[in-house]
Amino acid sequence: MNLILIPIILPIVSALALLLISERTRYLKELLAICASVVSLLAAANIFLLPAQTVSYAWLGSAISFTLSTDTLSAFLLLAAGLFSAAISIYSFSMPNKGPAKWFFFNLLMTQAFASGAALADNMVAMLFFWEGLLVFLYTFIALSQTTYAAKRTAMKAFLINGATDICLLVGITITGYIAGTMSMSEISHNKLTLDYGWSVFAYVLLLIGAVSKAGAFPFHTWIPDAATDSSASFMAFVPAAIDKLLGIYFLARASIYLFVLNGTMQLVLMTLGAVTILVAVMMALVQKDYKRLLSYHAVSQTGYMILGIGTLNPIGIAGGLFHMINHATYKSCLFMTSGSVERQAGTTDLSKLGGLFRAMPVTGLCFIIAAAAISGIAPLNGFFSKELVYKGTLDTGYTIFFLAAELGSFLTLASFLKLGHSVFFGVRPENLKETKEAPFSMLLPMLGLAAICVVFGFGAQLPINWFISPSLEALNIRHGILTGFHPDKLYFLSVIVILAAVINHLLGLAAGGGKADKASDHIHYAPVLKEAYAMAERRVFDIYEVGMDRVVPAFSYALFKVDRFFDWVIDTAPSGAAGFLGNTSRRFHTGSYPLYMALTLAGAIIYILLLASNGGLK
Amino acid sequence: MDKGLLAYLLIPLLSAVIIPFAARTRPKMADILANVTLLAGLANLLWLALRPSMIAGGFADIPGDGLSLLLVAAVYLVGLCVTFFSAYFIEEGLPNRPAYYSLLLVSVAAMTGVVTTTDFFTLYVFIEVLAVTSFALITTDDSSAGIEGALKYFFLTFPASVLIIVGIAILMMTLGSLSYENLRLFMASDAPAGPVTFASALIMLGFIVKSGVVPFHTWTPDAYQGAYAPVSAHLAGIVTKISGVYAIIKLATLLRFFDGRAQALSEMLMFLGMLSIAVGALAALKQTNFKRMLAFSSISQIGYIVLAAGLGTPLAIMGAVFHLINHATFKTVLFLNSASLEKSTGTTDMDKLGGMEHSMPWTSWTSIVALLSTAGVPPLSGFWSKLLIILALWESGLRVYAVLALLFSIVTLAYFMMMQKKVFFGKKTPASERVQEVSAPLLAPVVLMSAIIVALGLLFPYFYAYVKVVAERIIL
Amino acid sequence: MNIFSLDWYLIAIIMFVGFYCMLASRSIVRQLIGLEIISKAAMLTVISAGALSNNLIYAQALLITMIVIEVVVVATGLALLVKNFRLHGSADIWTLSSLKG
Amino acid sequence: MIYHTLLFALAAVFALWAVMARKLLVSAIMLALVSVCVSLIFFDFGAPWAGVFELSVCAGLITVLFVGAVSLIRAEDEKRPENRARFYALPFAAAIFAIAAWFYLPAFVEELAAGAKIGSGGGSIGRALWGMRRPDLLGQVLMLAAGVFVIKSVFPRRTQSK
Repeated sequence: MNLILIPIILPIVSALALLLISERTRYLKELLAICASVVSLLAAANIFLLPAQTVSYAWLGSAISFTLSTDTLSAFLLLAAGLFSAAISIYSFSMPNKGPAKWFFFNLLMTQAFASGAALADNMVAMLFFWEGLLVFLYTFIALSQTTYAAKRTAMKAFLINGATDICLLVGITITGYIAGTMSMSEISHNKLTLDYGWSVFAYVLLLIGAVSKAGAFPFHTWIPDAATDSSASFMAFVPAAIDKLLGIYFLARASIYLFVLNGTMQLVLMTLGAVTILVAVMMALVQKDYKRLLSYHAVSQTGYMILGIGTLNPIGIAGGLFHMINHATYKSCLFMTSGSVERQAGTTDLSKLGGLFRAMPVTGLCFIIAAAAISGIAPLNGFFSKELVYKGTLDTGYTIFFLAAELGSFLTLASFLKLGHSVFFGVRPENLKETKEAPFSMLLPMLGLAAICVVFGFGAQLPINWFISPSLEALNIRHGILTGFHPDKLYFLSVIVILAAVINHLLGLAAGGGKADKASDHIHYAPVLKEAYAMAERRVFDIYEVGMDRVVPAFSYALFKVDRFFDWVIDTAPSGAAGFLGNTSRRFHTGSYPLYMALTLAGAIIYILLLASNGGLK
Repeated sequence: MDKGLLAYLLIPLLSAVIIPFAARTRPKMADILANVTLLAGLANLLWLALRPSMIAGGFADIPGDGLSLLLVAAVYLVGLCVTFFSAYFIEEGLPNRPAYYSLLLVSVAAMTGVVTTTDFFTLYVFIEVLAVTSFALITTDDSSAGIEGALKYFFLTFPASVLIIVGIAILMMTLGSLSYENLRLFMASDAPAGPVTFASALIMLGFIVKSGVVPFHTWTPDAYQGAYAPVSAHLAGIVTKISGVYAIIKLATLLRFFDGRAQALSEMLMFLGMLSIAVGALAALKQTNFKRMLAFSSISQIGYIVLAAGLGTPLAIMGAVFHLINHATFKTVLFLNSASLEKSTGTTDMDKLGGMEHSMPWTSWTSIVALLSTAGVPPLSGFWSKLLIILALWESGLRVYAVLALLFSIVTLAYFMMMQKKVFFGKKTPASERVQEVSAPLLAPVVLMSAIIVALGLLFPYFYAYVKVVAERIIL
Repeated sequence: MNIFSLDWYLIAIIMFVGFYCMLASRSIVRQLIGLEIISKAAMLTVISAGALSNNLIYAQALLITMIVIEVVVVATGLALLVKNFRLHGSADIWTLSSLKG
Repeated sequence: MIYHTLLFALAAVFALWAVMARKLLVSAIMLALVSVCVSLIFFDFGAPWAGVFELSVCAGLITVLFVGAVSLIRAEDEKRPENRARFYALPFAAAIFAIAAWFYLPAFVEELAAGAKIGSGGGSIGRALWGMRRPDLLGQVLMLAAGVFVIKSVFPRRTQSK
């Protein structure tokens, strides 16, 4: 068996094997899942170190081949997916609120396998196959993570949003393949498509929708905050924080750089999308009162930076986008893990009920601080460097407005994390949390590992850039100059200013909120204009899914219902009515009366004889 | 008359004559003799048809046209099932027990005569014998419904005999002979066929009445419903098929419908077949009595055979013959199971039955196999025969008939589903509350028949070889 | 009109009478009489056809068999009649309509 | 010629009478007379064997059977007489049929007769039965056996009579 297939096949086989294990066994399922994910991580590392190779199986003749290719970008993705899968499976070992262990690990391994497949697939149809597989497991992951009705509802919401956009992707891929004459991405890249005519623009927009929706960007993000409250922290740390971002941004990069040559308009569209995502999501994040929900809005917001980075279309920006992708996965995964730990130990994620936990949970707190600092772009952690690259790329395009938006986003991010950290880990500890203890080792280990990666990628930013980002850009056929290094230019000072502003804002908020850390953002929340906007957002006026479900879908479904009734009538009621009528007629006819039967028999015989004698008769 | 198969007629007759004497002191002897006779005959037939050299030779050495052999086997099989079932079903005190077995054996002998003869008048004679035995068999249990069914059967089908005689008279006059071979040669020649065709049409009409094709079907449900329970299986399974449908198929091949020499008759036959399918299926939809519903379903299934016979192409004849065999198997299962239900619950009213699946699993599941085969669900045998028929219709350009046949096949499925839901699944009713499965000997025939249904379906390619030989021989 | 067609014309009338009897009569005995009448008519067709085609011997051979059959059929019919009379106390076939639907 | 047609007409008249007779006994006797006419027709055609069989079996045996059955049910039958109107309509119906058939039937029958195939006509009845119609004899045996068993089945010897 080829080495490439191990990260795909092994998790699937293990996941199926998991289903056979009795529910009563302890630790066996967990250990099997950890082993499978660690082994596939090792296999992924091995693949990454080997030179690029291709495995191809004929599938549906020669037109659609099942081709897996490990160019450096794909291998990097594979490695990342393996890493997060291993981390989350270790983390989930003693995580209670994740639903039935069997199904949790089944979904986890399946998601990993399909994500690996999607990352490796060179043929777009094969990629779509894996992509749609992820959709299925996204649904089961959420639906089985809790037994509540809300979990099912959110699962359906996620499924419908992603399903709709996946259909866009399907159509986009079909059109792209039709225009290019091939489904192989590497073949298309030799002769990239341009956006000169309508069909290719249409195809690209559809691919874009598919990609950014997977990444969870505005306006397809609305299921993520719901999932944060209705499913487990493990799920949040794995799928929306890591896997979805990795794949979405990966395919966005593939589509925008590898398959198509974009023009200025499309660049502007992408950057606007990124900036709007950053601001809208971070504004929402700022006022959240729930640990996981706040984090989930940041998961959306950070996607904006990546899209912004890719949208700059210059090497530095793209490098920033990809670097931010892996960094974000690292620290956001870590943050969700801390939220899971707090939830497990303190029993709640409501900010107003938490406080002063640093003393009780020092390791968790430390990891939180590192990851929060990283996400806020505080030097010299990894988030700082990737954001720097994105800023630089943005400035290079000449659209300063996007740079300012990104900086504003950065400011608000830091502000919200100040609020979050303050209200969870510092301040006064409530009475009922006096007994709180540190989370178990199996939960701390992956957290520490990810936090360590944040630090290492920050201090040694050269390392990931040389090892991962630069080869990835080469895989995308981009020539680039020096990407790294600490730029002691005005950008650095600007970031320091942003940090200071955020701290001042936090202090102001504290003062306005009467010293309560969880109310530190209320002065923004209830600011004159924003108040109404937030109120509308809380009524979900901006959530196209909810609006659609409330307004459009009922009317549409009513119309469909009427159409369905009609067809039902045509194929069901009418025939069964007719059959019933004929059957009853027959029952009334067969009265058991002998003369009637005799008359029928004789009449039939006479007609038969007359017809044959006159018609075919004696000719 | 086929000399090689004469023994299959004579031995049951002999046995039938012996039974009243043998059973004078010990009534059980009647059961044993009848069963042994039929079992021996069946074993002999199986050896004749299924010995390895015969299979290896592609059935090239079967005696006669092969159809006779096949149908004699079917007659013996159903006869054996019914006698075996009766041996354990029949009430101890029934006074006419030896006569009952004698009549069954005479009816088997008569059916053997029907399928082995090569002459129209002899065919008529045997069919009259068969009819006479059937009337007495129907009234075996002295029930009010039985005598009603028998009387209706008697008076509504005997005018058909007269029609057959008139047809035979005209045939004798215009053909100079009554043998099949002469008719076949005559139809193959170029002589003007008008009077001969008219004579054949009259004979055909007689057999149409006797096989219960709409609009001559009115006696069928009454006779089947009123008949003594195992007899209704005998009647529906084989008697009416041999006494009517067999002759229709035979005439259809002799008249060479595929040549278009008897176009009007062919079209008439197909129309009546389609009418039967439709009326039978629609009437079955609203029935409440298990046996009566099966009777209407039988009318519908006979419609398929008549439709195929009316088409007359080799493929259609093959389908018709195969459907005849299948009909014998699945209708026997269903009627025997209805007898079991009647014995256990005391009723065949579907409104009073329910949830039998739990209390009588064997009966229920064999019934369901037979029902699905009747409705033509793959891979059971009924599917293949219906497929052949519909294919033949489609190939001959009779698209409307093909589509209608398919459609009413779905209606068949619909009423059987309804019936299954009422009787076998669903909630238990008071009548079926304390019901036990019937004893193993009563189940043995239906299990055997169900196995044959499944086997014929699964091993269809092998069986197809045989049926193909038969169809080629009787057509060419 | 030749003698043969006149014969058959009269046979047809006899047959009509027989069928009319079967259609109109309530009594099982009359039903049987009607049946007898039409089978007599059928016999006449056989002998007439035999005479026309100069095949009388053959026709006689058939007729003898038919007469035997007829006896047994009538005996069966009368046996059913008697049985019905015992069970229902009447010989009226029109009242037999318990099997229906 | 006249005698021949007269016999046919007589058979038709007796048949009509048999159907229309008020009493079943008269019907049975009229049926016997129809049989006698038919057997005379057989003799007239030159078919003595068939005539003898018809005269002895149908006119004799069957009439006896009928008379026996009628005497069994007569008492009950006379309590509930049939509606006679249907039978009074028979002559009119037969007349209408006769007139209608007069126009079509003879022509049709002549057309049928035109296709007749004239046989050799020789041989004896014994040889015809044994030589050509041997399976029918088997059928007759079977029929008689069936008849015996039918009677045995319908009228079983009651061992423990009620």
